[in-house]
Amino acid sequence: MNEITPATVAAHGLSPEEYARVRAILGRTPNLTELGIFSVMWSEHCSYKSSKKWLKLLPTTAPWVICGPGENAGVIDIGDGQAVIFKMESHNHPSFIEPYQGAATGVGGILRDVFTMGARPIANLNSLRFGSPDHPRTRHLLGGVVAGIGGYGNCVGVPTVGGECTFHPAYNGNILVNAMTVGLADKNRIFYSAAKGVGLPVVYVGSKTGRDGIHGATMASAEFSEDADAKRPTVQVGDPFTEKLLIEACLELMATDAIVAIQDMGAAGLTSSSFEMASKGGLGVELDLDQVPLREAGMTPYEIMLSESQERMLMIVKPGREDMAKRVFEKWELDVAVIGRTTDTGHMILKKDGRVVADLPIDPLAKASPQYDRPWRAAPRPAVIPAADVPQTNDLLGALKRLLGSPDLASKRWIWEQYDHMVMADTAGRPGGDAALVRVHGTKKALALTSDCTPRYCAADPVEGARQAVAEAWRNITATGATPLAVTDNMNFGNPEKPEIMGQFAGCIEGMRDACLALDFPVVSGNVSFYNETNGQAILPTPAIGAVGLIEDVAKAVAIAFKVEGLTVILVGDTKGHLGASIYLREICGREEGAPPPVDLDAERRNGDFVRRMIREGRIQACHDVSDGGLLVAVAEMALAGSVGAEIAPPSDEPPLHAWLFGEDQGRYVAATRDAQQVLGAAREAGVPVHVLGTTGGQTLTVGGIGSISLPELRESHEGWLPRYMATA
Amino acid sequence: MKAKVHVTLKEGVLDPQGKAVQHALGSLGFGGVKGVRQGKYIELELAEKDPKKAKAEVEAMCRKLLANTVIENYAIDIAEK
Amino acid sequence: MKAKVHVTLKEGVLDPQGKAVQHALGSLGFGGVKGVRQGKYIELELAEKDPKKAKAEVEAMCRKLLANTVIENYAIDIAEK
Amino acid sequence: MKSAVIVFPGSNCDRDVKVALTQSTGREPLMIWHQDRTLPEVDLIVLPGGFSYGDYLRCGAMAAQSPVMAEVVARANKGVAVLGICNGFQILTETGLLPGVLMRNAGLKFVCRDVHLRVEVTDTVFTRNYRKGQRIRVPIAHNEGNYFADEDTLKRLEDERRVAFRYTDAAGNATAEANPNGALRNIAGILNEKRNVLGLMPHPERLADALLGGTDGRPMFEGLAAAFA
Ligand SMILES: Nc1ncnc2c1ncn2[C@@H]1O[C@H](COP(=O)(O)OP(=O)(O)O)[C@@H](O)[C@H]1O
Ligand SMILES: [Mg+2]
Repeated sequence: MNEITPATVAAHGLSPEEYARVRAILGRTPNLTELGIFSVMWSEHCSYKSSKKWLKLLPTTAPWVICGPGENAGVIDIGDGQAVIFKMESHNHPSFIEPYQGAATGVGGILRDVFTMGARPIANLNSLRFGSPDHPRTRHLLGGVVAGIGGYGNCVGVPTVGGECTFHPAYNGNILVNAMTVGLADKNRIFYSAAKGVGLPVVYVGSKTGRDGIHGATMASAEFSEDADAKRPTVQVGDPFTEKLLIEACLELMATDAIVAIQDMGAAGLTSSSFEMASKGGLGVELDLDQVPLREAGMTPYEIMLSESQERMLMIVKPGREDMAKRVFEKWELDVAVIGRTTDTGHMILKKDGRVVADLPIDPLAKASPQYDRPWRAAPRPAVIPAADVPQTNDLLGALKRLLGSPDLASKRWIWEQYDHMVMADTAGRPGGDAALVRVHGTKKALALTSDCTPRYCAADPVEGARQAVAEAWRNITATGATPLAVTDNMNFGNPEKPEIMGQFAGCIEGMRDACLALDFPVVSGNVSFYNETNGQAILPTPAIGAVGLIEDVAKAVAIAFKVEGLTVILVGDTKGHLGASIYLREICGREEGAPPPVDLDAERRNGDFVRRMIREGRIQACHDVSDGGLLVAVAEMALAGSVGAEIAPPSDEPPLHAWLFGEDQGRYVAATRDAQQVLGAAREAGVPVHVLGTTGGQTLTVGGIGSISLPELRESHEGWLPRYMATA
Repeated sequence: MKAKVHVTLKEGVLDPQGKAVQHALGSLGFGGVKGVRQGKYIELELAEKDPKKAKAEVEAMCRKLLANTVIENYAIDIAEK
Repeated sequence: MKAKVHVTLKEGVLDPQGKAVQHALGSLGFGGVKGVRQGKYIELELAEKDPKKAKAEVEAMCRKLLANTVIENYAIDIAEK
Repeated sequence: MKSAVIVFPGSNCDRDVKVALTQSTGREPLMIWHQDRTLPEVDLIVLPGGFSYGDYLRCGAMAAQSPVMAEVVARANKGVAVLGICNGFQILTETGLLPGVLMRNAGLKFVCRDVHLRVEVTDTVFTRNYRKGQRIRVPIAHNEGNYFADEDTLKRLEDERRVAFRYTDAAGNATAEANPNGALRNIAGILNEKRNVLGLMPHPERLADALLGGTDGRPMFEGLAAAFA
């Protein structure tokens, strides 16, 4: 198959126009190795050819942003000479094919993106979407993905502190596994990927190269069909033990002055890593493929360049520092080899057995990578559903119990207990609350970490839904008392060649832009995953938002739990009773429709800034934002978290009771305070709406005029669903 | 009937365990050890008396549960006792 | 030489994994499965050419590392290739 | 107190225990790489938690063969205090310093959560700052913590009062529901005959700081510090 036929070109995911461009750049026909390199470099996954134009619209700067999108991960300043480096990345397709290894290698990949920049990884999060719980594969996929994330993260010794996990039939044939890593670095010791200097050694470290995952990047850029099974051999196996050694070895070498540039081998392995380093530095590179440590005999240049074997890194080191690098990596019992050097030719030259097997001009290849302005069409905005048009059940507490035990709202304890969320001994806020809190080692400071998205809102209205996703992440951080700082995203969508999918994408970008600007919440890194479709059925648009905040004194942070009796329970923010696209409408009325709740970004900011200030002043003892399921669900979660009940009184008039209890209006928080008068006074001054709901105490949740339900009964429903579901084969 | 099942990684699939064991054997002074691969060995007793049917049944078990056919092969031995 | 090593749990030692597999097989509709035990199967290649010596070498590996003789038995097969 | 923490490839609670020791004793432990064949004179040797060699083959099996372990065994036999936490416990059983094995959790899942423990004995350097029968809360995080030993061994452990900690419910009862991993007799930690070697699955070093949600692990480190003051 060494002859390049139109079928070979198509099998590499290149369109005839793209292939014509390849030939024009080279002035000749490429050989198979060269074609393979073009195909991965120009794949959607590596080139962002459908999304680049839109991503430019996102705000990416702020005084605390050290490095925005474009590097392996985003970097922000957290003061005292320290920086936080973080990013989120998808491993959707591999996880659907082999959930354990797919998810595990997803975690491994995102860890490398972060420590390649000089950071010690200190926390992982994951954002998961599965198909309907009734779908025959869901249980297997969920079990495998969670075990894989745990298997990898636990072994490398990085705590997995948070995430999200929801279900919808639109993900039946295309689950989403988005993993996020947060790392900590010295501000003046951050490593970038641009090669600098001619004649410098290119050093390969980590595991040997095998025939794993060849074509992974093109696979991630192609739609699924029923024959997904046929693609199985591309599955990669993760080796977290080697990753752990790689982290320690890289950090050890990074403490010296040996490294000029470093880049992990992710999708498209040796190809994209060497290419990117050379291209960013405006250099050429010459590699001797005979020097690459191989796991299998007889590997071709094509296979070596396209392998996606895990746990490998590529570095450019200072002249004469090869031995130092070797010493460090040999101490950690890792493979290390000098496989080439930088040149001033602007070409990538690959040699094997003394012959040149590929010769590609780097700049033209990188610069001429196709960019598309794909046609898009915005979906019509759905009508707003008035609360009065949504039936009120006559068993409101029964409805609460059902909502708390519904797949999306049920406790995800079964998941996070399989993750070591405490290793490194800095987890001050464990999973189960709004944002996790991870102390900055050796200081009083802590990072607040969260990941959020409500795809049903985004499906109903991409702009509003994306505003909501950003606002919810901001709110989750705020609810702990931390200041939200920056965002990473993972844009999961269907086939961008369809105008309605591009419309969803464009809408979500617009919404994110609005919210990030209004909340001073820049996007510093991210990932786009298109082609999440099976047999033409696309997933819900899912722009997952991962976010980082900072609190100067972790002792001042609060959690969601009602821990003490006799506190006043208050609600911050306005309640109109928006039931469109709500969980109540779906779970109780069986309807999935209507406009999502609008996000008033000014109110969002005002309310959040007020809540944060009250927490910092020690006036609030517990706080939880109101999101999915509405007010009563939020109060119930706080009661369950601390095993202290509450009694709340509904308002006498508007809105209708079910809308007040279960409406999903945005920009709201429930808080418990022992200084109610001061908080109410401060709210009046700040122009923030605050209502007294009631008081904490007892072992029941009581809604005045309706009745009571015991905490054990609610807990059984909330905590019981997922373990019960997973226990049935 | 008794069934013995060997589940092994497909060729070319990375075996982190085998790799680590090989390395450890080397440091323990067992030189010259190569190609270490670690698999699973499962024994089970079946109510089924017919060897053919027993084998078919175990095949189904392998595909459904015992082996991860994406990355693993399996081999089945059926014995009288 | 090639060595094949089976490491199995001694009788009387509880096997949580085997038990769970048996349970899972039951709920998948495979009735009548009993006595499921899960062990390890390790393959290795040796530089040693003499079968006797090879076996002795692998014995030593088993005692030192591959098996925990408090709870596990091992069995060694030596083959030409 | 002079202490040493052994670092294996794949250890990942080495820093955590270092912090806990430093906080409660005011003195930093020495960090010893597994390839070292000599050990400085110390009062306490700690084998930390983590995934030495990835937990591949059997947890602790490869670490038990590390060069430094021969010296650790020799010191233990001379009476030096040795504490194995989680993976460290697994390594201790693999070296034979402690009897029995830690098998896969009965639920076949990794479990990370706080558990309640009952302190069974206080006549050791590790537990002297607890009260006998005291109920403490400490996190676990493991996949292989299911303690197994034959009947004779179990009987000896009980007769010689070598079970140091048992999993219990909040009220201090060692029930089946309170057992997170299927360990025989709810055993969470055991001692050697001379009572100078302790292995336990829970992580006292993770709950030795109020900001992390509790301090029940602290008396272990303070007790050790006092014993060797
Ligand atoms: N896949 C997961 N991994 C880890 N933690 C999770 C996962 N899914 C949910 N959680 C945790 O469960 C809690 C509730 O999640 P969620 O309902 O998404 O919170 P919120 O509505 O505040 O965003 C959070 O602490 C979250 O981190
Ligand atoms: Mg929240």
